[in-house]
Amino acid sequence: MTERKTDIGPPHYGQFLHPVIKANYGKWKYHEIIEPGVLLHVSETGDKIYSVRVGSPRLVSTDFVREACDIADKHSQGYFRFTSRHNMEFFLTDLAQLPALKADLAAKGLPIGGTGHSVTSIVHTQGWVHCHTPAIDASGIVKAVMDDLFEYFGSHELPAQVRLALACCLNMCGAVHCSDIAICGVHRTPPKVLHDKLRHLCEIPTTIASCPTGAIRPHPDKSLKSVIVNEERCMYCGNCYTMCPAMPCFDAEKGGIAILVGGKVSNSKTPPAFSRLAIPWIPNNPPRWPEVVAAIRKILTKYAEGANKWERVGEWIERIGWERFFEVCDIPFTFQHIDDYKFQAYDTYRTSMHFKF
Amino acid sequence: MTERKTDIGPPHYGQFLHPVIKANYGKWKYHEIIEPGVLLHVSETGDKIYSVRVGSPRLVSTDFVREACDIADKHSQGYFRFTSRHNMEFFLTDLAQLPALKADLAAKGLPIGGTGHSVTSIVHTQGWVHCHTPAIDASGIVKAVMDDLFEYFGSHELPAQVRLALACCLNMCGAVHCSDIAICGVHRTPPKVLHDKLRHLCEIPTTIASCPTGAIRPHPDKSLKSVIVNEERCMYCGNCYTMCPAMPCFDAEKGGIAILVGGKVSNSKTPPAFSRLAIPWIPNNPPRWPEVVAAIRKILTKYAEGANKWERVGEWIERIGWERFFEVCDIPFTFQHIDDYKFQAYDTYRTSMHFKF
Amino acid sequence: MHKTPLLDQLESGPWPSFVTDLKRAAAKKPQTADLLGLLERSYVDKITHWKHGGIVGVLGYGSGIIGRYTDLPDEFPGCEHFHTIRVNHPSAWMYTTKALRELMDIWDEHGSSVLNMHGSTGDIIFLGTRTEELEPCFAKLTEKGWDLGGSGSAFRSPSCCIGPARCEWAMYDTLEACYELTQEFQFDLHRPSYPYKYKLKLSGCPNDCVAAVARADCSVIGVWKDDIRIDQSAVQAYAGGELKPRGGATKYDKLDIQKDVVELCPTQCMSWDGKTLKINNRECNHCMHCINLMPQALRPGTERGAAFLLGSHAPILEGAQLSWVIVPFMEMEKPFDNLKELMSNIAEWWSEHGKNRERVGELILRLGMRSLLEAIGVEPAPQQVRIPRANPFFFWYQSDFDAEAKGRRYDTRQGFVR
Amino acid sequence: MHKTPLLDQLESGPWPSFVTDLKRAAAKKPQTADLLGLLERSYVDKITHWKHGGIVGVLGYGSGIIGRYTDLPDEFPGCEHFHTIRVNHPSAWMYTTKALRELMDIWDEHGSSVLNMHGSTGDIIFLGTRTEELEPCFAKLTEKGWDLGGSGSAFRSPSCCIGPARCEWAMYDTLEACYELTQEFQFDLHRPSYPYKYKLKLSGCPNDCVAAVARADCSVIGVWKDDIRIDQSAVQAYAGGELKPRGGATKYDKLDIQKDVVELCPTQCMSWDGKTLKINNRECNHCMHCINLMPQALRPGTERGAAFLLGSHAPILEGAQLSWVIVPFMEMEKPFDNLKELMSNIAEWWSEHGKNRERVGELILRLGMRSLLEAIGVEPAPQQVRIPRANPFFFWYQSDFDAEAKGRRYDTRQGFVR
Ligand code: SRM
Ligand code: SRM
Ligand code: SRM
Ligand code: SRM
Ligand code: SF4
Ligand code: SF4
Ligand code: SF4
Ligand code: SF4
Ligand code: SF4
Ligand code: SF4
Ligand code: SF4
Ligand code: SF4
Repeated sequence: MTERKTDIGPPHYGQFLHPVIKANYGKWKYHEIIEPGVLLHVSETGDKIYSVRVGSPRLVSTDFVREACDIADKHSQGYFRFTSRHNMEFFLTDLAQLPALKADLAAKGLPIGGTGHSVTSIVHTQGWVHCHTPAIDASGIVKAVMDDLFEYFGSHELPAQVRLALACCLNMCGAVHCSDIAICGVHRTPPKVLHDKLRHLCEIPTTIASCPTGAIRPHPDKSLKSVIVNEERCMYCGNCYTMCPAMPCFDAEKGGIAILVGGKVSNSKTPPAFSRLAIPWIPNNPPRWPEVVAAIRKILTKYAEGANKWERVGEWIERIGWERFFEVCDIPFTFQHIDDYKFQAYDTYRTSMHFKF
Repeated sequence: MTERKTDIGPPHYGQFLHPVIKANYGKWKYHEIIEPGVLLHVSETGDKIYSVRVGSPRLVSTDFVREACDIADKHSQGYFRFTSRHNMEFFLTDLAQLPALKADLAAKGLPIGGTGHSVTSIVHTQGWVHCHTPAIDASGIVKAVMDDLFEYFGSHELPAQVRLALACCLNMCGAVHCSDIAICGVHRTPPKVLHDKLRHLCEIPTTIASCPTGAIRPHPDKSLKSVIVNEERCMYCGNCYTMCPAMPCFDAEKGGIAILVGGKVSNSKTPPAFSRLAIPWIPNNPPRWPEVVAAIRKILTKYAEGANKWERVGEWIERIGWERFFEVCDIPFTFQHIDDYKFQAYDTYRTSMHFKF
Repeated sequence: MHKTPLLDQLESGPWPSFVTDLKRAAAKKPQTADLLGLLERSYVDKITHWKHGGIVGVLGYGSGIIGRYTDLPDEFPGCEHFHTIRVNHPSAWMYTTKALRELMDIWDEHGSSVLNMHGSTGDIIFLGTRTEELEPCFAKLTEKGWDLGGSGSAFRSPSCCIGPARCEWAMYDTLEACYELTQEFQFDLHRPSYPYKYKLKLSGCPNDCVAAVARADCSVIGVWKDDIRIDQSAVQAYAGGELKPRGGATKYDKLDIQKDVVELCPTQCMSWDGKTLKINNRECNHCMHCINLMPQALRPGTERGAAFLLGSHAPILEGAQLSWVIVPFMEMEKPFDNLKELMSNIAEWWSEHGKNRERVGELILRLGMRSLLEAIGVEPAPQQVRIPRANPFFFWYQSDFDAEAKGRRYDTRQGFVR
Repeated sequence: MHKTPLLDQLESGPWPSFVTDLKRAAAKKPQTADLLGLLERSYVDKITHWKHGGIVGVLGYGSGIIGRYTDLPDEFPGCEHFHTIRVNHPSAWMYTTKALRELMDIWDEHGSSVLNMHGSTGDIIFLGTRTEELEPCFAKLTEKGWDLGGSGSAFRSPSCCIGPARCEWAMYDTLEACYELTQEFQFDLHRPSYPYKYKLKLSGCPNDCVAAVARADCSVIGVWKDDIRIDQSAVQAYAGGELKPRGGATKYDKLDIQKDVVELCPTQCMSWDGKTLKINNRECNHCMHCINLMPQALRPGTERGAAFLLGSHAPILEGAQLSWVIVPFMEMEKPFDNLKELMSNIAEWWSEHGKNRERVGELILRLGMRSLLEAIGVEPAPQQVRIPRANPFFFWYQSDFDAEAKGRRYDTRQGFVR
């Protein structure tokens, strides 16, 4: 066996660049979107490259990747890439090659789209496939929602791009906090302290420090070497469970899904913005989560109907006002919508007469 | 002596209403401003009332009030009022009476103005005349600033109304927190604990609780029955001194004046807004505070030059950007401008690429 | 008379001089002469010479008087005691000269002859008297129909804009409401029994001419629900320049209806084709801008009332706050029982939970809005928030689960339990 | 094979099915068949069946592996150990098929054959292997030129947008910067030594296609300083409809330059008279909107670099944050020493002061921005704040007074002391 290598880092990207990309690196002049999913980039040298964007479930098998490689070998000179939202992109140097590529993709059931004013792939997380804190599954909900919104993946019919993301718990690995529409798994039960396990598994000071609301205190019975939870102050974030496995907060029926809306990341027109709570809870209903699918379609449809050209979801809502958003989407406004989390609450007050009836 | 009366409350305003006002109560149709300081209100009945607005130092003698009464008796049928910003208003039923009123006011050195796009009277506080916590005087600075801005009191030359306010300490009795331009007295020395006095004068738990930053702790030497201040965490708010006179934080040289800008109260166009720190410190320089006067004139002038029609100071700054405001007003940007006060700081971050060089 | 070379420099200049005026009073009153001397000393030392007030007051009252003593009693004996008397002003600061002269006579007799017209909360502020003068002065005041204002951890003297007395935009009777509420809370005004001060200001419309939203825990601001009334011919007159913008309050000659009005409407709910001004009233947020610019063409609707906002105060303790919409619309009819009840309920919740020197706005931040809303029986409404929460850290109560179990979804509008 | 009636329902519908794909892998691998069975069980129970991971890893590394075990090892023995291996991806997720096939072979040999392309931080995520496979798998990976990504309280695998490789708007070489920085911080990437995770994302322009501002403690976003380059004839072509808005990304036929571009410019610094488009570049805030809509007519300037923003993260512990502008403009030239130094300095300050599991953004909130800026030698600049503070609660340091004493006013720009 060879000497053990460490800290070599990833391979240099240089060896993975398609020849046309390598030749025109840093020289691109402009782009066009020929049709949904098909980008054209034109270089100052006059060179052109076509990129074909293709959806993927992200949670895949090695065979899936090998099949993508087969396609790339056949159509894309053995190069391809993934996007920051987990789509694949194949490169063509001639538009005439497109029909053949399309045919092969169709044969594999792989959709083309995700560019421009579309719904592109949903950034998401592990869920029940591989994580220990989820309130919900990830891939299953994504599949159900994308099946429903499929028409929007391969078209440019929306007023602007719409970015969905899913996180299966409040850790928000899907970074749903800045998405046009965000799906977030939420627990609704305070942790049950398993005193017997806790004393062996957990460090008490770290466990106490993990609680954002200070709901955890040392157990008054010192001999137990455990903690107690002030359930009234617990908002089920699960952070104590992350630090201490003896504090599970799962409940099959009470767990569920919150929908947040109106976040964004780009600086185009308006600055980046957080997603805001639209629906505090929808039941967790596998295998196809019909209530979640319906809620998202409703919001997306109302947005598509109501938004001005170029308006992202959040820009649309800011223009019509949140009171109208809840009205047109027929979403009841609840105590949960009103921020009561420490310092953040302060800035969400309506401190003006600027409201509508 | 008659029986002791209590809890009778103030007299009913009904007895203080000018006859035309009484007759047209609730029936007013529209108003005009005939000239700076002179309002006309027209009733649905066709009745008219002219109101002449007159500046006052607010801090006055009984004789001053009697002289105002003389004027009201002569010109205003024995009625007059004060505004929410401490100006006086005399009532005329006929515009022909205006010149005579003007002459009498001029003789007393009382200016007419404060309406429309003017600088009206500065809401202010006690200062050295009557309070125990001020960092600065109130009436003196107001006099100096109003002398300088006098041209703007009696004219409508500004892009919009400009409201100034002054508070002599962070208690902000002048409610300067929402003014176009705010003058605020600031201390810059942590309290000196007078241990001998403290034990007799102050309740230790209340004193500790009074500190917003938690800088005060019980004195380690319990026998002293006093407190100590962690000077690094003290931001000189003076609240401990309010609760405990044994903790003075005055310093003749370090105390001074902060200028805040861009606040407003009305809902017109934009919602009410807090004033924001423009200049963290200007020396406290009686009797005429030339640096303060100059700083305010500079801001006002730059605003008058740069603002669009109808734009309040804060609306102007928001449009051009704070980076431009500091530039055009030639105000250095310092660490003090960056919020570091607990939960409020969070919302003042620049979390976007929306900035100018 | 003390020498006042620094203060003398404040006698020049066009703005009326408080120094000149104080000198008049000082000529008559030795204590006021001392006040001038003391003030001059502060101008030299750049430091205040007033000490903390001890507790002084009139019999049975815990408020209305601020005790004040100088730290230089030997040099300025007239200022040894120099207490403030807060006299509750009448609604909208309206007076007859007769009433004012009576007040001045009382103050000449019992105090320094120096006063503020008015204090920043609204009271008439008599500045400077001795402890032994308090009770006689109070007796004279009540005899003439006046009473003390608030101070300390009490209800404070409410104030209101001129409203229906002389303004076309008053959506309710601010003066009467101010009077009624002042009377209703007399006990709490004079006997500090709250965790901290509790202020009320009433503005007739969203222009908020008493700065209620910024300066009063309880901010009552008039608003209409129906359509802005438009006089199209007057709009034409503004467009043509026959009518002056903003009633003549500006240096601008004439309005560009499109640029000045339509494009600055914050909700973009107006349109103008050069002839007719249209407003999509459902989307109007009552900002007043268009009405302010064209007072003869536009008038608020006729279905009127007020919004109730809660919580504003200056920075002490945790930072300044603006008031928060609690009830977006309430009827405002005499005797304003709904407002009285609401304010009492709020004070009750606050008194129960508030810490010493914790304003009601701070308590809301500490306990959460739901705690207040449930206690006072107000339902959640999107008008209460500028924007819903961004964080996912929200609570569920048993009542929510109960509602859910009854098939009411998680919806607290339906599932609402007091 | 376990029965999976619920999961089977996710095989229909037009979006590619992960279930169908997992079944392919399950057919070859018993542990993956167990994974499917376990997942089906979660679909029935509506609860996860994964337990906390113990500490597992490869020799000398503290990160790159997430230990994972099922709570039903008897029923699903293949999932008893089911650890994650994070493989650091190449810049901009570019591959040759050759390299990918090699990776897939390794994973077929040593794991479940199930993976994520890619994980949310950017890594290639190999999902599911046994402890004893870790070391051999790692050896194979490094042999082929791959290394592990970050996990735990370590530097995390940086990622970047496609930038200069295929985008006309890249203001610096995102791919090279990503590679350079990944190499620079290899030690910290593999050996958790920070208070918590530390992420870096690099976007070539303010469109921020890797969501750097929201998802990375260190967010490096390209920007230009000089003028937007305008091709007026192309503007005409957009106005005339010959060129499609946003390069064809929409359903809209043609641009109304005034309405779609000029009026939506957030700084209102553009004008259009039907012939010429003008930009007051000094007031432009680089939002990209106009450029986005007319990629053939407008191009960013040529004086290029990046802004450095700091602090974003998801809601744990105190609520989500977006990154804050720290350095509005920095040169971005290979080997990016300035960026390396800045990031090291920040990490040093954070490591010194941060509590366990306190992200750097939270530490800034706790200690105040000045503490950071002074530690890393960055001067205060108005670009760092959206708006200055509203509260008057600010501190003064002795260095400020010293500067003042030297006649430098209170100005910390002049009086700035490291
Ligand atoms: C391939 C990719 C970068 C990568 O390295 O992987 C990419 C590529 C492009 N982006 Fe992007 N963006 C990519 C993720 C993003 C993200 C990140 C995200 O969604 O998580 C954002 C921020 C989203 C947000 O604001 O929430 C993003 C915001 C933009 C914008 C701003 C649009 C806006 O109105 O806010 C533009 C400009 C435009 O579309 O006109 C843009 C433009 C572009 C251009 C036109 C750049 C160019 O000239 O080549 C590329 C094609 C756009 C298209 O698909 O219509 N890209 N772009 C990413 C594709 C993701 C996908 O598979 O769907
Ligand atoms: C007399 C007074 C009310 C009272 O009961 O005392 C009053 C009276 C009027 N106000 Fe006011 N306002 C008065 C304090 C205020 C305040 C409070 C303050 O400044 O502390 C405000 C909020 C200021 C702020 O936003 O910071 C205020 C914001 C307005 C506005 C909104 C203007 C804006 O652009 O924001 C209007 C509408 C207008 O001017 O077109 C208005 C309009 C008016 C009108 C036109 C109402 C009417 O139809 O009669 C009155 C004459 C205005 C003028 O002077 O130009 N009034 N007005 C107050 C006079 C103060 C003074 O002596 O200078
Ligand atoms: C007299 C007056 C200033 C003036 O010159 O007009 C005043 C004077 C004092 N205020 Fe005030 N406040 C006065 C209106 C205000 C206002 C404005 C308002 O009511 O619209 C505010 C801001 C609004 C608010 O309530 O927050 C105000 C916020 C404060 C605070 C800070 C409260 C807070 O929550 O931030 C304090 C500190 C305290 O309560 O300990 C304070 C404390 C004080 C004390 C009692 C300080 C003290 O402990 O001695 C001052 C007594 C001075 C004296 O010798 O009489 N005063 N105070 C105002 C009352 C006159 C009146 O009754 O009409
Ligand atoms: C695999 C991945 C989700 C995915 O399906 O893609 C993931 C999975 C986990 N994340 Fe994450 N996070 C992943 C990207 C993220 C992101 C997105 C990003 O990096 O752009 C975030 C939000 C951004 C951020 O860093 O704040 C994220 C925020 C968290 C947090 C909350 C951190 C916070 O400050 O709010 C936790 C909780 C923790 O650290 O204890 C967490 C914890 C976890 C743990 C380690 C939970 C645990 O203790 O077991 C998950 C391990 C799952 C597993 O079995 O491997 N993960 N996590 C992502 C990493 C893959 C990769 O390396 O490429
Ligand atoms: S969001 Fe939560 S449950 Fe989902 S992968 Fe991340 S840590 Fe696990
Ligand atoms: S779930 Fe969150 S809020 Fe509840 S006890 Fe645990 S850490 Fe605290
Ligand atoms: S602002 Fe401060 S110093 Fe001035 S009157 Fe109010 S409490 Fe006194
Ligand atoms: S002045 Fe303010 S910050 Fe300083 S110790 Fe006193 S209460 Fe605390
Ligand atoms: S608040 Fe409204 S009603 Fe009251 S005086 Fe001002 S403009 Fe008139
Ligand atoms: S009141 Fe304000 S929001 Fe309503 S129509 Fe007029 S300008 Fe628009
Ligand atoms: S961030 Fe900018 S440079 Fe990078 S891919 Fe997106 S548009 Fe191009
Ligand atoms: S980049 Fe944005 S701010 Fe700059 S000119 Fe274009 S639209 Fe305006």
